[in-house]
Amino acid sequence: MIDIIFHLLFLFLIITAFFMVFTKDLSNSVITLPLFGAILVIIFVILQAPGVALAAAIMTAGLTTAFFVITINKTEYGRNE
Amino acid sequence: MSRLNERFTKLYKIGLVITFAYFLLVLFYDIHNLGTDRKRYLSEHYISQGVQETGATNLVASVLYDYRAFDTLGEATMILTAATVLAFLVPITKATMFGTPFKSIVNQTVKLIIPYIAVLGAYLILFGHISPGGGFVGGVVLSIIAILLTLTYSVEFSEYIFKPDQKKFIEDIGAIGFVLLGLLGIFTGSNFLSNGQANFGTGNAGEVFSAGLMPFINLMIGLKVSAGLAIIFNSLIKEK
Amino acid sequence: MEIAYVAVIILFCLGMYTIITKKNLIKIVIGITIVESSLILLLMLVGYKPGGTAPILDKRYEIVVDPITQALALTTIVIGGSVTAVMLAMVIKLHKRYRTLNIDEIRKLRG
Amino acid sequence: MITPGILYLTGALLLFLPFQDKIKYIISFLIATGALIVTFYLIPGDRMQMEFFTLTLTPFSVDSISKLTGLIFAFGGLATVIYMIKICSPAKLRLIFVFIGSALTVVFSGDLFTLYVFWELMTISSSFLIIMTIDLTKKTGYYYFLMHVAGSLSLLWGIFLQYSATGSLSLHAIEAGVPFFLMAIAVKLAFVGFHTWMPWVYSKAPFYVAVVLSIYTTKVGVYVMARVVSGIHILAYAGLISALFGIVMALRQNEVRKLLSYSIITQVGYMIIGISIGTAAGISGAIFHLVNHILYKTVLFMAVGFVIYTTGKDDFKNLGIIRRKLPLTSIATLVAFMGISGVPFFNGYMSKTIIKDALHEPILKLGLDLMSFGTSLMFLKFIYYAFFNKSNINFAKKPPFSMQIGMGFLTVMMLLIGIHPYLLENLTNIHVDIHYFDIKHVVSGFQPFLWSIAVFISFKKFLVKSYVNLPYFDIYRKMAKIFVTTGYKLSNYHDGNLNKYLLWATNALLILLLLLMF
Amino acid sequence: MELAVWVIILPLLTAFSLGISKLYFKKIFFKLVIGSAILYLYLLILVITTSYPPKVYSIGQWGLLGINLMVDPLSALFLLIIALLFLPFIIFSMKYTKCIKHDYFIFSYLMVAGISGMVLTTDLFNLYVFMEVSSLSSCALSLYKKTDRGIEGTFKYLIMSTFGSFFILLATILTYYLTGTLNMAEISLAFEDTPFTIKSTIMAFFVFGYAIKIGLLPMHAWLPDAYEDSPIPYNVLSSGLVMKSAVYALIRGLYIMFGIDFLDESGLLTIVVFWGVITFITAHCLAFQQSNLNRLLAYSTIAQIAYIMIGLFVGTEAGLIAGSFHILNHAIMKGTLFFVVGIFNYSLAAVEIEDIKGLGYKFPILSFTFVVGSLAIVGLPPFNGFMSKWLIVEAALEAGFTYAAFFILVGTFLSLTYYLKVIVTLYTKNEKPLLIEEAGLSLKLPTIFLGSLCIVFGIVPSLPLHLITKIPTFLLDNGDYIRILIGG
Repeated sequence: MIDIIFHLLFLFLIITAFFMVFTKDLSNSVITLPLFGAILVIIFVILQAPGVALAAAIMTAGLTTAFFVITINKTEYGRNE
Repeated sequence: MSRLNERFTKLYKIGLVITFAYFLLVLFYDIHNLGTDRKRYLSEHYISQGVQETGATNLVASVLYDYRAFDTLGEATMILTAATVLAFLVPITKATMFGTPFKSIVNQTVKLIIPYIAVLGAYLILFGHISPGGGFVGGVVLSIIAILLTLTYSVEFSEYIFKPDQKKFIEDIGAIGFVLLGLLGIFTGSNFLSNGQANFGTGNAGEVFSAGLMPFINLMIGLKVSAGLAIIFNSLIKEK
Repeated sequence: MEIAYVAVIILFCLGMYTIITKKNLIKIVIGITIVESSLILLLMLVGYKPGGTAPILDKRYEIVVDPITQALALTTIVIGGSVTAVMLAMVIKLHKRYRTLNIDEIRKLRG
Repeated sequence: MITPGILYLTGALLLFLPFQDKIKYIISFLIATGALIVTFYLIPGDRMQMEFFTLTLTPFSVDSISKLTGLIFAFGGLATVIYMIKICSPAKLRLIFVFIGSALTVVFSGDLFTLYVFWELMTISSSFLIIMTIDLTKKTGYYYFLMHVAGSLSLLWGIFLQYSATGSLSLHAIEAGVPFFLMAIAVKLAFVGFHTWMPWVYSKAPFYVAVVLSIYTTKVGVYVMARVVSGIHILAYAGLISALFGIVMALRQNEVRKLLSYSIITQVGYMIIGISIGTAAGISGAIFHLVNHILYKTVLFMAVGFVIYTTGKDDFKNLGIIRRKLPLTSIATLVAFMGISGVPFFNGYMSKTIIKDALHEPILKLGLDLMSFGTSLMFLKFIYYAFFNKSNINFAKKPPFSMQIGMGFLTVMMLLIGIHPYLLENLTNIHVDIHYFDIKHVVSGFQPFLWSIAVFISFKKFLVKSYVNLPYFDIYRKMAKIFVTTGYKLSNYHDGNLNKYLLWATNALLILLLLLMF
Repeated sequence: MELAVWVIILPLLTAFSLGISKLYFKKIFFKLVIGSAILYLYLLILVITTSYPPKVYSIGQWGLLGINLMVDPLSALFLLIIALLFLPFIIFSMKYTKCIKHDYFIFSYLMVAGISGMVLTTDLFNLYVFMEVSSLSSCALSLYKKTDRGIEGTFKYLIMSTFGSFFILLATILTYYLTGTLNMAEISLAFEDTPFTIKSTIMAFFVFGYAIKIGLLPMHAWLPDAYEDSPIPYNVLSSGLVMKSAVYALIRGLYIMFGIDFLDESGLLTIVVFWGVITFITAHCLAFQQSNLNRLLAYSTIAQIAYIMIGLFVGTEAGLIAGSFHILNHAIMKGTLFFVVGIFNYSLAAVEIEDIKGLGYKFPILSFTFVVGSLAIVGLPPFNGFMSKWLIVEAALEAGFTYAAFFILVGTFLSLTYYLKVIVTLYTKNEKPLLIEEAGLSLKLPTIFLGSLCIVFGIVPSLPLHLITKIPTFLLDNGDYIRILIGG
């Protein structure tokens, strides 16, 4: 069971990554970043790394996303690539 | 013609990356086939002896703050550098974020949340050597207080509560404190950043005040990281 | 577990592709984030042992995953975060000076 | 141990000190005199050895050839220092001192490393002398510097080949890398094909710089050639070709100093022939010719210097002032002319006779006569303008007395050697078994000279007319152009596109991976 | 050996306390900067003099369980470069930096801390961490002017450098995966029975990652961009130290972990020598095209580092000595040149070659220093550059790389073409009246100090060679190094 979840998670991870890279809308790709981070966090938890999971949750999914959002807000909000 | 050229360039780039991926695949396959259960005496030693040697039940913390504390020093320096870069890059100006005023319910909620966040951060910092978390994560959580204030009220308000100079001061104090705690090792006749090997007494593993200097190091890192990230965030916001 | 390594490879190469192809500055920084995440994931996979428990030893466990890689991963996350922050600040600055995010137009330095 | 080279180099350092100009002049005079005295009392066989990082060096070793060369270098140094002491600023005097000092050190060096270092130092100091004097010479200096560094790098490569083949740096005949040594020497002594720097530099540089350069630059090349690559027969023909080329080019020149510099190429041809014979007589003939050549060529350059100093230009027309206003210079010029044409009882005759005597191949003998003939022909042009052409040029400036002393020294020396050729032999214990004033030698000495006078009188109108220079072809400029265009194309690829740079990096990664895997 | 760790702690502590001093004790800020630099110099001299025989300092007293520091002759050479450059750099920057200088010095101290950390550590991941510290603070210094070009160049620098760092990190992780340890000596022992292809791929990642930071041919493009509009004293440290520290890390990693035999077997030596030859020929061609002095010197840096790589990778004892000597010499020579250009820039805001026309007569001593520096870097005697180039060529010939040796001489000629261009412009008379801001003694003194070192090391090369000749003992045969590290 856990294996299937695990595989699905990786699938999602890769899909979100591809979406992030190839979507035309910049804000879409930035908003996908926390999703990507969240999936990563779940994977870390499954891989028995709670400390790293916490840090990744806060840093990758949280603060980095916030930085990106600020950047987009300061530069070209909503404009296409 | 230029379109064709562009196409070709793109295909070429994809080809390059796929070739590289193939290389990586072969490499990983080879390493995997080598048998992963090679003896990792270092981690075996940490797992079997770590709790006795350092007094911290959280082995990650014992690695971060004791065995490989020097890495953590570099890491702390990294955040300080980033914070200084951002503070330097953005001159002290007034600016707003988003430009959308929030409803008062949001403001009230934030007021309510802040104490909880503070407690959570303090918990994460102080119990860093016992449970997941540690100075770094706790510090980030603490910095969220300032960030929330910035987001919901304004940069001005946030910087009125936590003055930039104070934050910088706290950050530097955290960094200096970390180094001074490390130097304590030298003064007690041991080496730099020694903790488990120096005679600070590891205490009973699992208690808050155990593992020698580790809670204090956690505290310093927490202070540093919280102040540093708040500076980074506010600087980014202030950038016009 | 093998699929995880494949995922790491895909993420790493995707990030690389983003960095070398995309013209948008923010996309490039996103690419860097992806590569960094893939490396952290790799670190976790390297340290993982099937059936192991997290390295928090409140009592004795049979199999415990490698604590070193987790410590390294924490350090990597922090370093990556700070580098990303600096990069984004520079992106904002560049946009302010050049009024564009397109890397093709940010080309005052030549020769 | 005080070596003349070190003396000069110390002199250059002393000139850095903040003295008054007068004291500086006294210092420089003392140093030049001291160097001459020190050189005079050197004993062949002296050596000095030292350890320098991984190498064992012999920075100082004396034998009869180097003593003779050193002596004439020191003598020329003294004469030029006196000549230019009034007209040269201390900054240039410093560079000149470094130049002379390194030339003297090259002459007395006993190993290839020292030789290379001071050879390069000569290049550097002379180039800066050219670059720093006036604005007109910037491009000239650039060209000169590049050309000579190319030559010295070729020397360095030769030294490396020799060093890795034999494991020793001592200055003997070379075993490996001969072509590279030859190339280096060819640049230094302005062999045909490598000569492009010479007429340009000597005609553009200020006259006192040209005087100094003409004494040392080519002669050091000759000396080193005598040392390391003597006795390669084929080179004798090369020297002949070079000399004939020099004659043809010299006859076509409209500027006096260009004529003089092409004449250097011709004269160096004699020395190449002498060295390439390889016998003791040949080499000592070449060295004697070197001595004589320094004497008369310096005097000629100094005479032109007078003309430039007093009238401001070096057209042929201006040479008339020599006859009109400069009596001492007229005597010196005449003596030098006689010497360079190889007229018996003047100094050039002596060394030419030795070389001719050492030759056994008829073609070369004929060529040597042809060279003498050509030389006197081109200097007849000089003499014609100086003494027979009507002109009414007047002084713009009066020359200082010190210039005349410097020239006078050399003239006296020339006369001495001409009348008593054994002087040089006795001075250095090189004995050439030859009777200079045999009837046979004297006749063969006079022949080309008389022929040339006859030819000059009959073809005067072709010889003295001013020619339009043929289109100037320089292969080195073409190569430089290729270098610049390649660089420009490469530079255009760097158009500031980050994606492109990253793509290059990725390509490099894959190439590296492929190379390491297979 | 207690002192070794202070080499890292002192600049870190200084940087942190400078942060506080900037806020509350502005008066003592510059005193603190200078005082700490002098103390640091003293400390470095102490450490360098006791560097032989190497000893191990264990952080936290964990022995092989933790991170160890070690000062061997190669590290001592880098400490020597820091000692020679850092105090002049500080003194020069005091006067040079016209805008607010507080952050500038904080970054400088952080950068030096990062570099000394890289140089001393024996732990692979620690090396990565300190490399990131040094490169981030180096970026910060590079954008210090906050001009358009400065930010653009720094952005390129940061992206490229991070791109390289990823590969280094990847290789580090894979190394840990394979060996289960991060200590270089233990990795070296564990690598002995690792298959060839795996090892060579990991090595390729290391080489590629560091090659970006070093600036070998196709990865060099960020370097002139980063140099063009950055504060010039920073360029001194960057070309003298930051790029060299990448060379250090590469050499240390390859020679200790993989061993010379493996490098030879996998063909890396041949590849890098060839790579270096292509790099410096191209860099010379490009440098001739530049009209900006900073860019010109940047391309020259690329070329000179290619010489260093050739020296270090011919794989013989003589080569290592020659390469290390050139590292030192290049730091001094490039420092001299950049300082002089910095003074010109300070006095009349000159950046283009045209701007410095006629300065040879206005600044006689400085121009002379510039001439000395450029002749030294071209490799003409009797300056120090010639000595190290002689050694490099000799080593290359000895090891059988005849073509490399020959092309080094060709490169010498090519480099003369553009340096001479600058010198000739310097000594061309200029009628235009110049607005000159007088350069003080604090600007001139460091310049002349480094310039005189060019001559001193050229005439007495045995002075630094005394230290440098010991370097190959711990690199060529990594056994000694490993024994000391594991045993100590």
